Amino acid sequence: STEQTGGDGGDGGDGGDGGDGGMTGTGTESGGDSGPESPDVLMVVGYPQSGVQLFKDFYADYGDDAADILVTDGLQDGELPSNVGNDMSNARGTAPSAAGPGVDTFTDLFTSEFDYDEAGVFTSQAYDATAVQILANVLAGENDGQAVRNHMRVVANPGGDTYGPSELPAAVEAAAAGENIQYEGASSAVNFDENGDMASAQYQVFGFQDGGGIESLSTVDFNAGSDIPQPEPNGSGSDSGRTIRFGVLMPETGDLGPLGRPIRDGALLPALQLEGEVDFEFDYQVGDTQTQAQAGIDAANSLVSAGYPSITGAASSETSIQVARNVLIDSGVVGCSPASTSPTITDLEDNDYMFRTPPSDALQGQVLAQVGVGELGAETASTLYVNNSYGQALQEAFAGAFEAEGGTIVNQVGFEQQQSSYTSEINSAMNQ
Amino acid sequence: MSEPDAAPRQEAAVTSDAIESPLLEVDGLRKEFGGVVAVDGATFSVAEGSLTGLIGPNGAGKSTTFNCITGIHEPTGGRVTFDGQNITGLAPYTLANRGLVRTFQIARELSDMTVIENVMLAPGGQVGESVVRSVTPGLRDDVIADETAVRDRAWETLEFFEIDHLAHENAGNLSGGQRKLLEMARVLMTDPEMILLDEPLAGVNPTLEEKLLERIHELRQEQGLTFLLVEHDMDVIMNNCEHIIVMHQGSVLAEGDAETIKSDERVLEAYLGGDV
Amino acid sequence: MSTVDTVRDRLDTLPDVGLVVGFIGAIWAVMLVLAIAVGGANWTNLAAGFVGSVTVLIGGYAILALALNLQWGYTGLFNIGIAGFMAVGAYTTAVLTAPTDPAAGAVPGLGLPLWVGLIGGMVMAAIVGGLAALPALRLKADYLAIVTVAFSEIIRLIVNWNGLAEVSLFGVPFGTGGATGISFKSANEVASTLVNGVGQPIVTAAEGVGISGPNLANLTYGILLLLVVAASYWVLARITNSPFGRVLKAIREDETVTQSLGKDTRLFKIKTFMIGCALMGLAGVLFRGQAGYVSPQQFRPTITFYVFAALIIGGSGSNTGSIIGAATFSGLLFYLPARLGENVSLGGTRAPGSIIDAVAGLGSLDPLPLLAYTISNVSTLRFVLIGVVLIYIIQNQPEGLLGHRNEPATSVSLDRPQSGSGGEADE
Amino acid sequence: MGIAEFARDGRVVVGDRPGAAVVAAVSGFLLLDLVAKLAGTTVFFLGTKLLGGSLTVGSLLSMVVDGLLVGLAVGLAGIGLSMTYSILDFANFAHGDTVTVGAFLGWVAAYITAGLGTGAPISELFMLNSGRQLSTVSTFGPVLLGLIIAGVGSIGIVLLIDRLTYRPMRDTDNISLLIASIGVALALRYLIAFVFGTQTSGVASGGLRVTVFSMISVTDNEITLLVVSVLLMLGVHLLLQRTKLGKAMRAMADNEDLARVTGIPTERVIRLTWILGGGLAGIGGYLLVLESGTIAFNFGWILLLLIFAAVIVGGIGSIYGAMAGGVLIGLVDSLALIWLPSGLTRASAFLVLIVVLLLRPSGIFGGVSTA
Amino acid sequence: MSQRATESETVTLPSPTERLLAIRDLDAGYGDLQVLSDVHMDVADGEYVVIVGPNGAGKSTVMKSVFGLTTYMGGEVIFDGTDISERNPDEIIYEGISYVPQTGNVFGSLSVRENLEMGAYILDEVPEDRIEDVYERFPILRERSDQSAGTLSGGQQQMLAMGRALMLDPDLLLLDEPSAGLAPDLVDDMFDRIDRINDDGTAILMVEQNAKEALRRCDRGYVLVQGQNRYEDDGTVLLNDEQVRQDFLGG
Ligand SMILES: Nc1ncnc2c1ncn2[C@@H]1O[C@H](COP(=O)(O)OP(=O)(O)OP(=O)(O)O)[C@@H](O)[C@H]1O
Ligand SMILES: Nc1ncnc2c1ncn2[C@@H]1O[C@H](COP(=O)(O)OP(=O)(O)OP(=O)(O)O)[C@@H](O)[C@H]1O
Ligand SMILES: CC(C)C[C@H](N)C(=O)O
Ligand SMILES: [Mg+2]
Ligand SMILES: [Mg+2]
Repeated sequence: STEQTGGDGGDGGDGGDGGDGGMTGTGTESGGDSGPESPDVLMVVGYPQSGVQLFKDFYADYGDDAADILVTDGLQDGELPSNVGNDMSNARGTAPSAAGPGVDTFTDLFTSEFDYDEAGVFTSQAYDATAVQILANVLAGENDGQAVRNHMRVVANPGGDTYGPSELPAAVEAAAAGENIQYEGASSAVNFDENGDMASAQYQVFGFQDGGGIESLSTVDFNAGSDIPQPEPNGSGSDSGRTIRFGVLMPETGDLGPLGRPIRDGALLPALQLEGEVDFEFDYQVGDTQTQAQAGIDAANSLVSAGYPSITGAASSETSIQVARNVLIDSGVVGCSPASTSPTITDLEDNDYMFRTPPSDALQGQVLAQVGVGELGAETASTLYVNNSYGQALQEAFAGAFEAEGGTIVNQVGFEQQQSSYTSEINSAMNQ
Repeated sequence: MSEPDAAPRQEAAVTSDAIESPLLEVDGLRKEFGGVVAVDGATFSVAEGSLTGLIGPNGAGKSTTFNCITGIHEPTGGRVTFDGQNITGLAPYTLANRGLVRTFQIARELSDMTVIENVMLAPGGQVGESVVRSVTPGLRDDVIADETAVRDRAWETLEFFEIDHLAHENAGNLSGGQRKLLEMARVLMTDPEMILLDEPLAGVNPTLEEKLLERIHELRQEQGLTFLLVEHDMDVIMNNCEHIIVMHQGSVLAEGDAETIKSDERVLEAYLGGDV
Repeated sequence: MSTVDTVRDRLDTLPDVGLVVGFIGAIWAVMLVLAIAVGGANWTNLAAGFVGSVTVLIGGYAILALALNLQWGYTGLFNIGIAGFMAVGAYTTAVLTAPTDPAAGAVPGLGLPLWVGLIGGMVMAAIVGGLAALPALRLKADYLAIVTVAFSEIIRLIVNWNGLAEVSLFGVPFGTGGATGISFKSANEVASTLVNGVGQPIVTAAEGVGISGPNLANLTYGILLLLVVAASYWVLARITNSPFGRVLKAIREDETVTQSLGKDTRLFKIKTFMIGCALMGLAGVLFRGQAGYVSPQQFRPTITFYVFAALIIGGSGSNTGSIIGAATFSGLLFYLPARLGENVSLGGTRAPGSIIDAVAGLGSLDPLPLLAYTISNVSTLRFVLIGVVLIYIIQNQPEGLLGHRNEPATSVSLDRPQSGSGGEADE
Repeated sequence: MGIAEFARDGRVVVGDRPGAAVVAAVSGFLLLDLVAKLAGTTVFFLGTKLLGGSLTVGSLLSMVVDGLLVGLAVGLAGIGLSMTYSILDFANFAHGDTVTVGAFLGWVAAYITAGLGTGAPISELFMLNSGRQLSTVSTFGPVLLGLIIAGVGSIGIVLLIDRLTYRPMRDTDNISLLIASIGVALALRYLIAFVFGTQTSGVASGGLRVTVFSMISVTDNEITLLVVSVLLMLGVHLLLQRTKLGKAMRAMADNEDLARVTGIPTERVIRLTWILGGGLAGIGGYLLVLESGTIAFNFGWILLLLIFAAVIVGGIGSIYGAMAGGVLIGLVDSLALIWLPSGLTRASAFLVLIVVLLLRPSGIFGGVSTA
Repeated sequence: MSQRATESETVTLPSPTERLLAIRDLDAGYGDLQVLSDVHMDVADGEYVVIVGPNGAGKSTVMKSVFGLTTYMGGEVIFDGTDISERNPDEIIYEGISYVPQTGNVFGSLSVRENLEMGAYILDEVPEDRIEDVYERFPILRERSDQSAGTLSGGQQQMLAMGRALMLDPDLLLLDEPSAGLAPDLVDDMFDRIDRINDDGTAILMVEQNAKEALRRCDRGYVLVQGQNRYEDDGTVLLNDEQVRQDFLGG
C-alpha cells in the first residue's frame, strides 16, 4: 500500500500526490527511533539543471548505498555525474533511442558538423522532425501552415519511394517534383498515426560512464500497434529557388539547457546539410523557451509572427502543450516536437497541428518498471518527479507498471524546477 | 521689541480658576517616553476666543503637550476635552476636521509642492477629494467651482503673509522664516476654531513678527478664533496674551495674566530668571 | 467654466496626446524600417508582426506604469509587489473564465463570460491590494517595499503550490493549475474572433499584401490595449488633477502634516492602493494572460522592476511620462535589441559556445567570434543595457524624460485670479 | 517625527497587542505540535487530527543544522546589506548580485588553481564546468584562495560600482539610490549571465563527512562555512567596537552634512562601509556555494529577499541583528517543513518577515546600537 | 538713507593682518539657484560679528558657504591666510572653524554623550575634560547624557549643538541663530556664554533674529538683504540707526 505523507498535500485527482514534502509520514508503529523503511529504488523524473542540485543533495545526505536510482530521458546528460561530483554508478536510466535506418548517417553528420562527441538524446528525433517539415513544405509548394500540415503524413508515411537521411537532397528533389515519397529517419521509420504520434518505438537502457558520457546497456522494442494512415498523394511540388521556412523552438537555457542545445543543433542539421545541395533557400530562426512554458509561448509567438509555417519544438512536454494550445492551433502553424513525450500530447485537441517524433511515455513507464524490478531487483520504490506534464504523467505510468509487476510504491513526491535545495523533497521520498 | 502699541488686549479679565466657556480643557495629561516623563499631570483650560500663552523652560513638555492634544502622540494618561467633547487620543485628521489644528515648532513644509499647492491642500472637505466626483463627467464641474473658490482664497492668504511672489516656487526652496509663514498660512486655510502655535515667531524677522501678531488679533476679533501660543519671547507673551500658563517639568506651575505671572516667585525662579 | 478656459485646457492637453501618439508612431516606424531591412519579400508580414508585438508590450507596460505612477509617483507608496497583484487579477480572471470541461490534462474553471472574469479580476486585485495596504500603511517607504515584494512572492508561491492545483468547493472543481498554470478564454481570442468575424474584409485585404491572420489579430489586440491605456490615462489624469491628487502628493511629502491638516491619510492611501492594484490586476490578464494562459513563472518579481524602469525612464509623477516611459522601455530597450539580435547575422561566423572561445578569437586578431557571441547573447545583454539606462537616468535626469512636466495637482489654473487684488502685496 | 517613529509610538501598541497575542498562540501551538510529533503521538479532536504525527529527533536535528548553516551564510551576507542600509540610507537591491559576483570570482579562482597541472583546459576551468568538485579537505589551498579572492574581488567590484554609480549621487534621496541599485543589480546579473551563461554548475561537494552526537552528520565544507562565518562576525564586531568607525558610521547615517561639518571624512567612511559590506557579501556567497555545491548566475538575486528578511527581522543597522535574523530566517525556512508542504516553506519565511515588520517595525534587535 | 550707517564701503575695516576671515565678492547658492552675490565680510581675530536681515536674505547661506556646504559660484573665502572657498567641510574643520547650523544640528540617533564625542572626532582621543566643561555649562546634558539627542526638546538640542561645537576650542565659531527656541533665561545665558567664549579669544560670526540683543553685544554688524550687503557698522551704531531700526529691527 502507498503511505501518504502529511495531511495537507492535496491529493490531486490527476497529478498523484502533490509536492507534499511533509516530514510527518504516519510511518511505522515502531516509534520514532529506528525510522521508517526507505525504498529500494528512487525513480527520478526531471531535467538536468535541477538534477545537478537534486543528486548533490541526495548523495550528500544518503551516500551511494542507500538506494538505487532510476532516471529517465530528461536526465540523460553525460555531464551529470561530473557536475554532481559522484560517478552515479547506482543509477540506471531509460530513454527513447535512435533506431531508425538512417541513424549512422545522422550520427556522422551530426558529429562532424558540430563539436559533439556523440549524438545526444533526442537529437536524431530533432533531425527527423525538421526533415519531414522541409519535405512537406517542398511538396506543398508554399510556406503555409495548413498546407505543411496536410503534407506531413504524405512525405513520412508509407507510399512512394523511400529516402533516408543520406538521400535527403534527393528526397527534396523528388518532393519538388510533386512525387509522393516516404521518409525513413534517423530515430525511427517516422510514421505518424492519427494523433501525430510515432507508430513504433525503441527504448534504450543506459548507465552513466566513468569519466563522462552515456553508456547504452540494452534496448527494448515496442510496436504501439496503432494504424498508420496513408493519405492520398496530393502535393503540387515546388519551383526551384523557393525559400523554405521553418522555426526551431528549443530550451537553449534553463533547466533543459544542457539537452536542449544539442537537440536544437539536430533540428538545424537538415537545413545545413541541404544548403547548397539543392536548389532551395532555407530561412530558419531559433526561439529559446528557457524551459518555461511562458517564455516558450512568447518565443513561439515571435516565430509565428515572423511567418514561419512550421516549427520544430518544443522540447519539454509542458512547453509543447502550452505552445500548441495557445499559439500553434490558433494561428494554424505546425508543431513537431522532437522530445516531448508526455501521453497528454496524444490526446491534445490540436486540429492535427501537433506532431512528434519520439514515442509516448505510456511506454517508457513500463520499461522503467521492468528495469527496476528485473535488473535492480527492487520491491519498493519512491518517485521524485518534476511537477509538470512530463514528470507527473511519467511517474504515474511508472508507478502503475511497478505495482503491476508486484512492487510497492512508498512515496510520490513532486518538486519544482531549479530550486536551491531539494533536501526536503528527497527526505520525503526516502521516507526519512 | 517695540513698545506695546496698546495695553494687553484683555477682553475679560480671566483668572486661573474662572475661565468661562473653556474651549479646550486638559485634565491630568501625562506622557511618558520610556523612563522620561515628558508631561506629568498637566491640567489647564483655554477660554474660547482667547489668546493664551503657554510658556516654560526648554524641555518643560510644551511641544509634547501639543502633540498629545493634537493626536500625534497617544497620551499615557489624562483627558483632553474640546468644545465639550472628549477628544483624547483621536487622530490628527479627526481633530483638524473638528476645528483644532496646530503648527509645528520646526516648520514642515511639503517641499516638492509649490507654495500655492501647499496652501490649497489645507481646506477641509473639498469636493474634489472624492475620486468619483473628480472622475465622473457631470460631477467634475462642482469640483472645478469649488477649486476656483479655494484658489482665490489661497491667493488672498498668501498675499497677506507676503509670500505671494513665491506662489509657484517649490516650498522646499523657502528660507527658514518663509517656511514658518507658509505653515501659518496653511493652517489658517483649514478654517479652524482653534489653533495651537508652537513657537511660530522663532526665526521670524521682527518687522514681520508684528504683522503676524496683528493678524492673530484680527482673526480673533473677526472670526472668534482661539489661539494657544508657545513662545519664548516674553515681550510677545506679556504684551499679547490675556492668559498665560507656565509649565515646568511636565506640569502647570502657574497660571494667570501677565502681571500675575511676572510677579510669581516660582515662575521667576524657574523660567524668567528675573529678566522681565 | 468659460469657453476660453475650455479651449485653453484643450490646448494644454493637446501636446501630451500629440507627444504620445508621435512617440508610439516613431517606434512603429523603427519597427517598419527593421522589417524592411531584414524581411526581404516577407517584409509586410514581418512588419505587422513587429508592430503588433511591440504595441502589445507598450500597452501592457503603459497600464502598469500608469498604475504605479498613481501609487508611487503621486502618493509615494513604494509598491514593489506589482507582480503579485498582477497575478491576483490574472488568476482570478483565469479561474472564473476557464472552461468547466477543459482539454485533457488542464484545470477546469467556472466557465463564466470574459467580461465577468475581467471585472472579477480587477475587483479581486483591488481587494487584495487593500488588504495588503491595510497593515502596511504604517510603514515607511522602503519597509513597505519589502512587505509588498514579500507579499507578491507569497502569492506566487501559493498559486504555484500543487495543493491548489485542482480543488473542489461545493462539488465545483477548479484550481490554479499549480506550476503548470491554467488556460482560459483570453481577450486575445476575442480580438481574433473580431478580426475573423466583422473584420473579415480587412483580413482579406491584409492577406493580399502578405499579412497573416494571426499577425492581424495580434495587431488588433495591441490597438485594443492602447484603447485601454487611453481610458486608464483619462481616469487617472482626472484623479490626479484634482484635490484628491493634491492630497496624494502631500502624503508623499509628509504624512503627519497632511493628517494635521485634516486629511484621513489612511483612507486616501488605501483607495490609491486599491485603484492602482485593480489596474495592475487588469494588466495581469490583458498583458501576461494575453495568450489565454497564465503560470506562476510569469509573475516573478523581475517584472515589477521592469515596470519601475519604465516609469522612471518616463518620469514618475507624470501620467504622460508613464506612457512614454513604457514605450521607450518596452519598445526600444526590451523588444528592439532582441529582434536585432535575431536578425543580424555575421555571414558564416557561428557564435562560439562560450565567451572564452569568443575571446580566444581576439588572440588571433579575429573579432568576429566575440561579435557573433555578443549578437547571439543580445537578449541577455539588453538587461545590462536596461540597468545602465536606469542608472544613467536616475543620475542625470532623475525627473525622467517627462518628469519636468509635473503638473500641479489641481483642476483649475493656479495663476493669480485676474480680478480683486491688483498685486498690491507685490514688491 | 518620521512615520516610522509615529508607528512605533504608543497609539499603535494598542493595536499590536492582539497581534502579538496571536503570534504567541500560534507559536505555542506549533511547539506543542512539535513535541507531539517527536513523541510520535497524534491527538484527535472530534474526529479530525488536531496535532501530532511523527518526526524523528534525527531528522529534526538535521533540519536544524541545515537551517543554521544557510542562516549563518545569509546572516553574513546580511551584515553588508544592513550596514549600507543604515549608513548610506538606502535599500541596496544589488546586494544579492554582489553575493553572486563574489561567489563567481572566488570559485573561478579556486577552480583554476585546483585545475592547474591537471591538464584540464583553462576555458573549462574558467567556465566552472570541468566537472571537478572541490572540497575543503581535498583541495584546501584552492578553496582558501577562492575564499580570499571572493572577498577581495567583490570589494573591488563594489568600490568600482560605488565610484561609477552612487558617488555622483551622494546627496540624492534614498529612493533614487534604491532605484540606481536596481539598475546595478540588472547590469551585474546579466553581465554574469553573458560571461558564464545561465546554467547551474556543480562545483563543490563534501570531501569528508563527520558524524556528531551520532545523529547529525556534517561535511567538511559545512564546517568551513560555520567556522569562517563565526570568525568573520566576531571580527566585524571587534572592528566596530574598538574603533570610532562604528560611531562615525552611525553619525553619518543620521545627518551627513552635520557629520562633514564635524570633520568626519564621510567619503572614507562610505568607502569602508562598502569594503566591509561588499567583502562579507562576496564571502557569504562563496560559502553558500561551498555548502550547496552549485552556482548559477541568479542565485544571489533569488536569495536577496531572504537576506532582506534576515536584516529586517534582526533590525536594520544592527550587525548582531543581521546575524540573529539570518539564523532565525534560515531556521524558519528549514523547519517550516515540519508543518508545511515543501512548496510553501519559503512563503513562511516571508510571512515571518511581514509579521515582524508589522509588530516590531524596528526589528527584534532594533534600537540596540551596533558598536 | 541713514547718515551714520554707510552703504557697502566700510568705516571700521580691520587692518588686513588682523583679519581672521575675509569673504570677498562671494557668489554662492544651491544648484543653479544663486543666492548670494558679491557678498563681503570680515572677521578679525577675536572679533564678534553679527549678521542680521530679513528671512530668506541669505544669512544661513553665508555661513554654509564658509563651510563649503553650498555651490560655489565665485569670489573667495580666506581664513587665516588660506583660501578655503572650495574646500570640503571635513577639511575646513582642521583649520579651526566650528559651525552650529540653524537646523539639523545634532545627530538625532546618537546619545548626547556620543554627540559630544563626535564633536571631537578629529582628535585622537576623547577629551574628557572638555566634555566635563560642556556638562558644567549645560547641566541638563549631563542628566540626559545617555538619551538619544533626537528626543531632546528643541531648546535642549540647541544647547547640545553649542556644546558639540565647543569641543574643539575653535579660533572661529559660526553660530546660526543660537538663541532661537531658547527660554528667556537661557537666551541671556546663551548670549553671556557667547560673550565669554569671545572673551577667551574665539572670534564669533553669528546670525541672529534676536537682533537687538545681538547688536548690543557684538563688535560689528552686517545687514544682509536679498543676498547682498546692505549696511555694516559697529553694532551699537546700527542699533541706533533710524532706518535700520525701521526696516529690520521692528521699529
Ligand atoms: N520621543 C521622545 N522620547 C523621549 N523623550 C522625549 C521625546 N519627546 C520629548 N521627550 C522629552 O520630553 C521632554 C519635553 O519635551 P518637549 O519637546 O515637550 O519640550 P518643550 O517644552 O517643547 O521644550 P522647548 O521649548 O525646548 O521646545 C524633554 O525632556 C524631552 O527630552
Ligand atoms: N537647500 C536650498 N535649496 C534651494 N534654495 C535654498 C536652500 N536653502 C535656502 N534656499 C534659498 O536661499 C535663500 C536664502 O536662504 P537662507 O536660508 O540663507 O536665508 P536666511 O537669511 O537664513 O533666512 P532665515 O532668517 O529665514 O533663516 C532663500 O530664498 C531660500 O529660499
Ligand atoms: C527533452 C526531454 C527531456 C523532454 C521530456 N521528454 C519532456 O517531455 O518533457
Ligand atoms: Mg518645543
Ligand atoms: Mg537662516
